[in-house]
Amino acid sequence: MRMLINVAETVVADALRGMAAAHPDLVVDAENRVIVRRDAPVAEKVALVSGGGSGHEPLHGGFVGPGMLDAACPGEVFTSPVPDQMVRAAAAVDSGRGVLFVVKNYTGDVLNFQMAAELAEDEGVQVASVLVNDDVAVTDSTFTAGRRGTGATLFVEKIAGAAAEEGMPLERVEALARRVVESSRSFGVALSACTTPAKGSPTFDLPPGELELGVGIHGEPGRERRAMMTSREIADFAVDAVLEDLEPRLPVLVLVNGMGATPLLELYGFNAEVRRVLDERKVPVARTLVGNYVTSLDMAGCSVSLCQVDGELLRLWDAPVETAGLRWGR
Amino acid sequence: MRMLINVAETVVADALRGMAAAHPDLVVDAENRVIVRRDAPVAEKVALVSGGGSGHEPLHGGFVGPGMLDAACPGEVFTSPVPDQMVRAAAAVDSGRGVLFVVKNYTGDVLNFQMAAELAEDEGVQVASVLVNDDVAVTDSTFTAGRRGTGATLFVEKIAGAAAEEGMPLERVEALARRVVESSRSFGVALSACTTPAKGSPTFDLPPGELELGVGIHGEPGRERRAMMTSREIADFAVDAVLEDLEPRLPVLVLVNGMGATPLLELYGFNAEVRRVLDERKVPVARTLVGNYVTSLDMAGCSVSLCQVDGELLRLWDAPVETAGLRWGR
Amino acid sequence: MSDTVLDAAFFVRWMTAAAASVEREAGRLTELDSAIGDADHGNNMQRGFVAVVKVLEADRPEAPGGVLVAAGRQLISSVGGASGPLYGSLLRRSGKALGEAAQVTREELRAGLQAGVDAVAQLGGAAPGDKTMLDALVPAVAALGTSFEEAATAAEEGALATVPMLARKGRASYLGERSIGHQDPGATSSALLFAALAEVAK
Amino acid sequence: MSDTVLDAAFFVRWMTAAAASVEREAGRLTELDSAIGDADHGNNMQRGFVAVVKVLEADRPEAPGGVLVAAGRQLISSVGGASGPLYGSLLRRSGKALGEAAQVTREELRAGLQAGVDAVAQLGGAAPGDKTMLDALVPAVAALGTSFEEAATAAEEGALATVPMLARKGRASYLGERSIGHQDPGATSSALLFAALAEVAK
Ligand SMILES: Nc1ncnc2c1ncn2[C@@H]1O[C@H](COP(=O)(O)OP(=O)(O)O)[C@@H](O)[C@H]1O
Ligand SMILES: Nc1ncnc2c1ncn2[C@@H]1O[C@H](COP(=O)(O)OP(=O)(O)O)[C@@H](O)[C@H]1O
Ligand SMILES: [Mg+2]
Ligand SMILES: [Mg+2]
Ligand SMILES: [Mg+2]
Ligand SMILES: [Mg+2]
Repeated sequence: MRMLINVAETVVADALRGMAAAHPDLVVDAENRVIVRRDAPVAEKVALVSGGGSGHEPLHGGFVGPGMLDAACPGEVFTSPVPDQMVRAAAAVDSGRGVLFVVKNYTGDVLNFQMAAELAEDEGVQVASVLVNDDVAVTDSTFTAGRRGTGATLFVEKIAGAAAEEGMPLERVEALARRVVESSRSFGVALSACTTPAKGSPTFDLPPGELELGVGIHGEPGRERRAMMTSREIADFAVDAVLEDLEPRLPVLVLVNGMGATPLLELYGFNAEVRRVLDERKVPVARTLVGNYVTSLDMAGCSVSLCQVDGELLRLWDAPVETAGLRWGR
Repeated sequence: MRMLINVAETVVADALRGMAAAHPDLVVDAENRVIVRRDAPVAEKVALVSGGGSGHEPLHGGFVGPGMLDAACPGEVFTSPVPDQMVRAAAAVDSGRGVLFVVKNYTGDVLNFQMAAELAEDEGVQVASVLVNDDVAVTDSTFTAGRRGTGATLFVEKIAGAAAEEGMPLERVEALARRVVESSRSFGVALSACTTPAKGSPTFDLPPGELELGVGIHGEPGRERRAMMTSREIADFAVDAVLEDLEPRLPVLVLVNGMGATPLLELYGFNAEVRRVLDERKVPVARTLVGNYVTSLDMAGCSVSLCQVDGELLRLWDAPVETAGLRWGR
Repeated sequence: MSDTVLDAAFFVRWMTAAAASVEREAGRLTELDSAIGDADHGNNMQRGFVAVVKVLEADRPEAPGGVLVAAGRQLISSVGGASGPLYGSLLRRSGKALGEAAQVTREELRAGLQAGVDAVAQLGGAAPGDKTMLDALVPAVAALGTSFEEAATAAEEGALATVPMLARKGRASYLGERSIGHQDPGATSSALLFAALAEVAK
Repeated sequence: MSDTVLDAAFFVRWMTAAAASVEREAGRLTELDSAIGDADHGNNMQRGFVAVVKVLEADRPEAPGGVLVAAGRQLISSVGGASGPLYGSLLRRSGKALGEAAQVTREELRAGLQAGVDAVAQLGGAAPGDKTMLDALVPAVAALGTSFEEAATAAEEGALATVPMLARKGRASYLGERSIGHQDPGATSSALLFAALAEVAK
């Protein structure tokens, strides 16, 4: 086990103590597993709460702060948090104008956030929820669990966060978040499996010289295994998979996201290929973000997310954000 | 080879194209391998130039921008850049108030920057150089190559960058940079070797269940191999190694730096242990930064850097910075 | 046996036996989840049932229904993932259906569990054949009309029957065709629950 | 042999033979650098000598000194790392020492190379015994007083002699005691240069 940990059982608790030590502008409740921005509840502001299994850092805890989330609820590694966390978070951040839950589409996240929404409303908090389901590797159908929520979660949390910061009411923040979801698609590739602390060995066996196409962010294998491809070939495959589903008529935000163990040097090289394909397909690029944002522990690989944006979405994307994982503007 | 690349030969050139596509506020000369902030030369400002082998991203290219570097010169992977690059960079950013070269202490970087300094001065640019040598794993002696330059490079570039932005003259910026060097020490640990594109296999053989203590950032083995240690034990070892050399009398900046493939979740957990040791040793912490900043491709592992700061250094640390890899302030 | 009446102590023994079995089999459950999921099902179940045993030791509910409601609530509050709300609702709804009665018959338990299984189906939107815990739960509850032993056997067979299925719900569905040939972890843990039930009923 | 005069064409052949040899042995050089350095020495030398051959083909300098100066400049501008400035200075300073002469003797070459080696020692601060290229260069240049063959042998022996040394300069020094038992990559590439020289002198 090549892990920088004490024991598997305390990985999440240890990380929360470390976050608390690093970020005085966050209130980290390590016992109840809730991360809240220190100035919450922010008066007259709709609050954003998200959460999910740990192992995807900086998502979600690294996106708590002005211009993005008001609170995050980290579960065990790759395991949705429990409803108690979201209820506690909602109560801590609600200013009276309501709370938006940003939920990645996984059965576990959906069910736990759903229970939490019912419980929070019982306690008098107005709750709306938006489901992120951007992964085109998974067929969307009512007979299945539907597309997974992956990289586009960052688009949703950033843009809805900016909308809330501007003082928009819950229905508008929710509608905007939904618009971002509809405008976003992603595709992921793994060059190695990841190792969860609990299992202590790779979640699947991927021999060097092969890669998995269409992976999610929980160490699950992809839709298809192939012989290793070049950066150029992967970009062609991934971008075309996204474009087939999205067919953008507007400029796009591009997220070239690392899964955790792929060097930034390689991610930038991959971005060059992504831009080349987009140029060839005549899709204008409004903004690009390259880095490890929605990770899968120590998995090697990457994902590409696109979000087509009109003037309003772009303005909200560019709006100031001040979190551990994403910062810009003034 | 689990790499997201085309061919080994074009890795750096591809990454530079990808940086150019992602960061319109940088001028990236992929052919001559120089990354310059778009508004350079900034009138009446001392300019900062750094560089070194590639594979340490975001260092140095990701630290080009207001409040930090004016230009960076990326070499081949783990290979110092050539003097031509630094000469070109210096000419591009010099406003007439001189250029400070920030050089990590490696024979290659030292010699190439030294040659560049001579050539640039021939062309009428005033050049000063500061050598970063923070790695306590290496004994400092005039009979050896001396301590390596690692994580503290970030402290130097940030603080000297802020000083330059404030309009300080070259001698003061240089003196401050030197003060940061003297106030900083680091220690690194590898849980796995890294794989360079050119070699295509791990630079050394580290069986799971063992770790290397006292590694640098070029995939070289460390001073000592041991049976795997817990996060707690590693923190004790690393922090004590640093403190033995530094003996801080002032509060410290803490950099808990990932080598590239260690999940942020684990780095935060490690930061909790680092903070615990510092508390036990009664060393007050002024600021903490946790993340992948000075990496070694896909190496798993981490380093701890401390820099003791007085009021002036802390003010310069907190000053606004606006680069791809480090951003804060307003 | 069919007329045996089951009291709260029986239900506590059931939950305790289930916890022990989950503890023993956690590695296998995670291994199964590793093949077609995210390698945490064993840990999830373990964390949940440790908490269940603890809460039942702390405040011993007096009725069978109370035991299941407390156990279900505890699972919801401590497991997370898909299995937390699903198993939690299974037990909570079953317990609610049993009401306040101090003792229940096997037939009453069957009817109670049927309500729980319906809740799982409603909550998760899955049906038998989708390669989920329902493929063990549904036949097990039906067979409970005959005997505890038959229920355990039916659950075990139901779990085995998931191997050739193509997953349509839960994480395994992301694998499409590649989910075929692996046993569903949730169906496997459901079989453990019914094996524990048969064991304590002996 | 001792009185053979060497012209610019000879020096171009030397550089071309060195390039071919570096090309052949690049894998081994990188492998050696992987053990006690950063696994790039083969690539560095390859990149440098490809550029040297290219520049010598483009503008053929007319004097031996000119060939070495051009080669050295090219190494400085295209290699980077420690070896770029060191090998670059070795050739450039040697070439400068040879001056404008259209032909040089072996003894003049020896004296020229001695100036180059002195530059390497001055620039890098190393001395023989520190486990660097100097451990091959210094004995090779001394033996060049006798013959090209002897120089090649001395360089090869000098490279082998680095195995038991503890590195005091360059990256290998970071390993401390662990640098013992490995052959220095730079000393090895220096031996290749002198082997190439003996080959073209045959
Ligand atoms: N929609 C659903 N309906 C019924 N059972 C489901 C559903 N989704 C998942 N499951 C069950 O949950 C099990 C996985 O549980 P677990 O691994 O603990 O949660 P997660 O999938 O969130 O990691 C699956 O093996 C399956 O039996
Ligand atoms: N100070 C020095 N003096 C002489 N030779 C040196 C010195 N430092 C390093 N070298 C030589 O350089 C070689 C390494 O070259 P290379 O791998 O290309 O550069 P780098 O060490 O920068 O990666 C070493 O094997 C050694 O022979
Ligand atoms: Mg899970
Ligand atoms: Mg090198
Ligand atoms: Mg699971
Ligand atoms: Mg080297």
